[in-house]
Amino acid sequence: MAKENLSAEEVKAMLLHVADRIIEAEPELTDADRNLGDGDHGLGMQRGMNAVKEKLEGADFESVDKAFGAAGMAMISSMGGASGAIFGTVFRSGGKALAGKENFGAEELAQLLQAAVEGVMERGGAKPGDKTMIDALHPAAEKGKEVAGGPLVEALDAVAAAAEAGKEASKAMVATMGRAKTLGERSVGHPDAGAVSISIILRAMHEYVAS
Amino acid sequence: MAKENLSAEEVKAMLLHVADRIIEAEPELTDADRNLGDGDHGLGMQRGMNAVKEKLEGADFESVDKAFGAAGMAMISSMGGASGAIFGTVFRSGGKALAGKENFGAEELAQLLQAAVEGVMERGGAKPGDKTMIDALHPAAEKGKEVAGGPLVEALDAVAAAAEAGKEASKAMVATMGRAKTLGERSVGHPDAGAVSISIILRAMHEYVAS
Amino acid sequence: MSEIKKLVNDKLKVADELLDGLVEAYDGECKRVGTRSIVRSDIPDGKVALLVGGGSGHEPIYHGLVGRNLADGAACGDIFAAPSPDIVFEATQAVNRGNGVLYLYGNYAGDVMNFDMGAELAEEEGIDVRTVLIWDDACSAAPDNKKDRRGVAGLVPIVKLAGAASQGAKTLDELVATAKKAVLQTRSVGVSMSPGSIPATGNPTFEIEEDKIGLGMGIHGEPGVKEIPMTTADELTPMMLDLVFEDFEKDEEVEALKKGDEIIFFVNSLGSTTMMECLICLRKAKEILDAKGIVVYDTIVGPLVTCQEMAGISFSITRLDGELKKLWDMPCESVCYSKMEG
Amino acid sequence: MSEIKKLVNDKLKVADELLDGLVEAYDGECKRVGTRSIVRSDIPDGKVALLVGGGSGHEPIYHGLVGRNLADGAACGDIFAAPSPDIVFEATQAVNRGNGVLYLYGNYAGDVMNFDMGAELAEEEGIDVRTVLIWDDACSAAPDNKKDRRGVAGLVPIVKLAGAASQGAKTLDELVATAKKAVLQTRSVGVSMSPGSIPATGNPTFEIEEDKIGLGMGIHGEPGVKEIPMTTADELTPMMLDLVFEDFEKDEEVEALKKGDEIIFFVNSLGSTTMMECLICLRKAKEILDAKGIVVYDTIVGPLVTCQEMAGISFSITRLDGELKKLWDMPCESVCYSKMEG
Ligand SMILES: Nc1ncnc2c1ncn2[C@@H]1O[C@H](COP(=O)(O)OP(=O)(O)O)[C@@H](O)[C@H]1O
Ligand SMILES: Nc1ncnc2c1ncn2[C@@H]1O[C@H](COP(=O)(O)OP(=O)(O)O)[C@@H](O)[C@H]1O
Ligand SMILES: [Mg+2]
Ligand SMILES: [Mg+2]
Ligand SMILES: [Mg+2]
Ligand SMILES: [Mg+2]
Repeated sequence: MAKENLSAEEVKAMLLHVADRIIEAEPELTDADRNLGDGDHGLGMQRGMNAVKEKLEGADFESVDKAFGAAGMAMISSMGGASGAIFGTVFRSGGKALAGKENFGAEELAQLLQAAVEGVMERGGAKPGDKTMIDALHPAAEKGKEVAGGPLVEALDAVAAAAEAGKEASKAMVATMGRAKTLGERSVGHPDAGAVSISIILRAMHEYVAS
Repeated sequence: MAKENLSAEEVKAMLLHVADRIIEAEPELTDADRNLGDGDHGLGMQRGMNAVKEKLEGADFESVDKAFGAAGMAMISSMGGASGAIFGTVFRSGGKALAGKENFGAEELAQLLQAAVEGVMERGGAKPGDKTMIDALHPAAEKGKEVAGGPLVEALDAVAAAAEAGKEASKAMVATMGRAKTLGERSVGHPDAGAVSISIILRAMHEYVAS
Repeated sequence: MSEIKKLVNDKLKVADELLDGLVEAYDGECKRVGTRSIVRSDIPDGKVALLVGGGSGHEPIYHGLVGRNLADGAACGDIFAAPSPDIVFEATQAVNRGNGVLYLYGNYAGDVMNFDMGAELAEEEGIDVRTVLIWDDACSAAPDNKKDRRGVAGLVPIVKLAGAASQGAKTLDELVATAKKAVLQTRSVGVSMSPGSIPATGNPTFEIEEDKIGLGMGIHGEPGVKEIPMTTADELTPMMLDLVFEDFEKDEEVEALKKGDEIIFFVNSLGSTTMMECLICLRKAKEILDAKGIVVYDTIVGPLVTCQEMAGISFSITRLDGELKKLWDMPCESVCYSKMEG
Repeated sequence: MSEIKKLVNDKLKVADELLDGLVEAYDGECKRVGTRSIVRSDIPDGKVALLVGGGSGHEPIYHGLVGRNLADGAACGDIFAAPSPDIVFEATQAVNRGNGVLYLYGNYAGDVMNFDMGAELAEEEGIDVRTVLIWDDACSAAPDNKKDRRGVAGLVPIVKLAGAASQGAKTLDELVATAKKAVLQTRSVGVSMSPGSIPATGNPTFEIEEDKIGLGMGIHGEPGVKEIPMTTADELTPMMLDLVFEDFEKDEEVEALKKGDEIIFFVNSLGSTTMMECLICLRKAKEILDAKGIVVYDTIVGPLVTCQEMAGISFSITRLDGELKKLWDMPCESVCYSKMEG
């Protein structure tokens, strides 16, 4: 039976599952960044998620926001680069919006995603359409609001699907931010690597809750 | 009828003919140096011989040594590098041995070549067998002594042939001096570029006297 | 093209190992601190501190600009990646002498995000931090859109001037003002002929056709104004200088370059472009500057802002006023750039 | 490999055009004289003069070592070719201040012949000339056969020391003695991974297999001790250093390097080898030197003795005594190498 209203301990377990999935996906992410960027996104995310695992395993969190925050800080510190700041901010800003909460349900998911997308846009200055991870994260956050009243497992399935659709849509976009800027028009036809990461992260969250 | 006992004016004309022949041979010399060295011998000799022409044309020489000396200085000044010093020395040292002479015959040819080979060996420290122009110049000088009693045209034909044979023999040698050092064993199979130049110079001298 | 033979060990540790080597190059004058920072060993109490930094792989900058009368420290990222906020914070703590810290670095999204987060951490510890961004690349955005401009080779004269200013600055504000002036008076234009390679993968940093030059390209291969056919030094030099002159003209924040102006002129090689080529371009550039009556107060030439073995060149011009001239005269020493007094 | 894109004009005039650029880089401190020489503008009367030189194409040396407290002039040949005797003579006349001129240059046949002829011309004019040859390349001949040894990157510390000595030298003999000591105490070992190209033709300067390193190769690609498989920085560095140590040991004219010896350590890039790689090798080298108790008094690192875009690296060690250490401390400034006092 699917999990509902995750405890801080379960959020931690979910994040560890996310970490494993991203680590496994290294070749796919490397590939995606090779098409558009400098090919280091897979290695960077892998480094970040290994740091997340190191930080979370064996730790206790009194509320769900602390678990998200710790994951975000682990990524920021270990990854460096634009993507460390960006992906760390997803969890750090997202976590802050849930300050003190002891459970994580569909309502919290919506808050997390909304705060994450706002945090990333403020930190990095990109907006939807710039061919960044925002093009997966923003539709996920929009979808999150729609499904905030239902069960968590359904909400996660829906936001993951929205992210995946956003990732697909990013193929047609021209890169304007970050390293992919190097390619300009030539970036068309490939999805943004960060958007691939967001899709994998949300899908992994869904897997954990569904299992 | 072949020329004999050249005047200073005729020596000058002979050197101008030599210059034209070397200038014409630039591609051949470039090629020879490309096989073993850095491929600049043709351009260097061309530059040197253009300087010889500039210096000799319109000049008057009171004795034959002055014409050879002027040619040698023109090469030394304009060429630089090892080959400027070496080829300039051929004419400069060779010329010195004829100090004050008003005619150039087979006897003087022998003296010129002997002084040239000594001068080059002293200046550059190479000896026969090192795969340099000495491997053409030294046999020519030896032959010169043998034919010093005969007519100039025959002597020049003989020394040019000796130089050509020396150039051929240089193919089998391993380079130890100069830039060709870079190749070591790999230098075997090609003639030394400087030996090619010496052969052309002596053959051109013969042509002038025979014409 | 076959993979370039590089003398490295673990390809994923090059940024750390090169920093260890850099510290050795300073013979005790600098030390490594925290995750990946280098700081001077003898920063005097009360000094207004100057911190630089950015991605590694562009050696000898930025970390090679830590030195005598130059930067006090550098926060170093991995290859072509910004340092994490932790690294920035550790470096900030290490250079701080109680009178504030200026962050002076190139305007790249990743660097700005991470330095900003580092500053937030530092400010939580009561350290006064200010940031001046370097955005000298005239070809990276219009003059009225400086937030989108990249920082390229002009960072060398800028850090040299700020380093000199930091020796005597009484307050952080004073140093900020001088650094801003140096940035405002500095413009660069670069070109690229062929890419460097990414140490971790061996892949080229960008692609360019055999017979093309990327005019105005950035130091990672970011696109410039256009691709032009490969040409001679004497044809290219005026094209590049014109872009610099134009930018000074169009920018409303700064005066056009005019007769009698005194400048620092910097010819930078992006890596494998030879000193020979730099000097041949310098010869032509000087002719053009002379014709305009622009006075070169000092010339810098060499591969100081590189992107591995990238082939390319850039010109940077920094206009000096009386204050900046005095600062320029101060001697300095570092792995990247050194000069005697005067 | 497709032809390298180089920013030049007439391929046959690069040596002249780069020298014009070099003169510009000195902002009036140096001038061009004669056919192809560069000399300082303000050599004091009575100074014992220091003249360096050799083929062009290795920028920033030799001509980039003309400077403050460095060489007074350089006689420059065409690309990879010795300067003609006229050029040497013209440079000699231009630097001569009546107290003699030291020729200090690398031991190559072409250079020796032409500088010797230049000296003959100078002596005919009553100028006192002495020659000290640089032969630091340990892999070019046995230690008892120095006349066959090549001069490579060790020339930088040697010219730096001789330049400093020339400022205070009372007689040419005094300067000769110091220069000879600097040469005697300097050894280098280089490796090469890939060739540079000849500007006039675009041809590579030598050939080497894809997966090989030429151990002990000269700066034009002259063969060294052997070709070894491509390896890591940490494997190669001790191999190279061992060759240097061995040479100090085997050479009867000089003592073996031992604990407590103070040295200048110079990591040179031959051109396109990055600063990153130089620093990674330096890191390992320092570890080895530390373990032996050899004290690095000062470190130099960078592409100072190049052969166009050749890939390769060399280590040079100069052992200092009290006199040389004092000379080292003197500040200096040039396009090739600058340092502050101390
Ligand atoms: N300003 C930004 N806003 C949002 N996402 C960004 C921004 N800059 C970069 N990214 C994301 O980071 C990804 C690249 O990450 P990565 O390859 O790890 O870093 P880098 O670009 O430094 O090599 C891009 O695919 C994009 O999704
Ligand atoms: N020491 C020497 N003695 C005699 N000849 C020499 C010596 N060094 C070089 N040469 C001659 O010079 C030729 C090379 O000339 P060139 O290519 O013009 O000069 P470089 O070797 O400087 O490129 C060689 O083929 C050789 O014959
Ligand atoms: Mg990337
Ligand atoms: Mg040659
Ligand atoms: Mg990257
Ligand atoms: Mg040559």
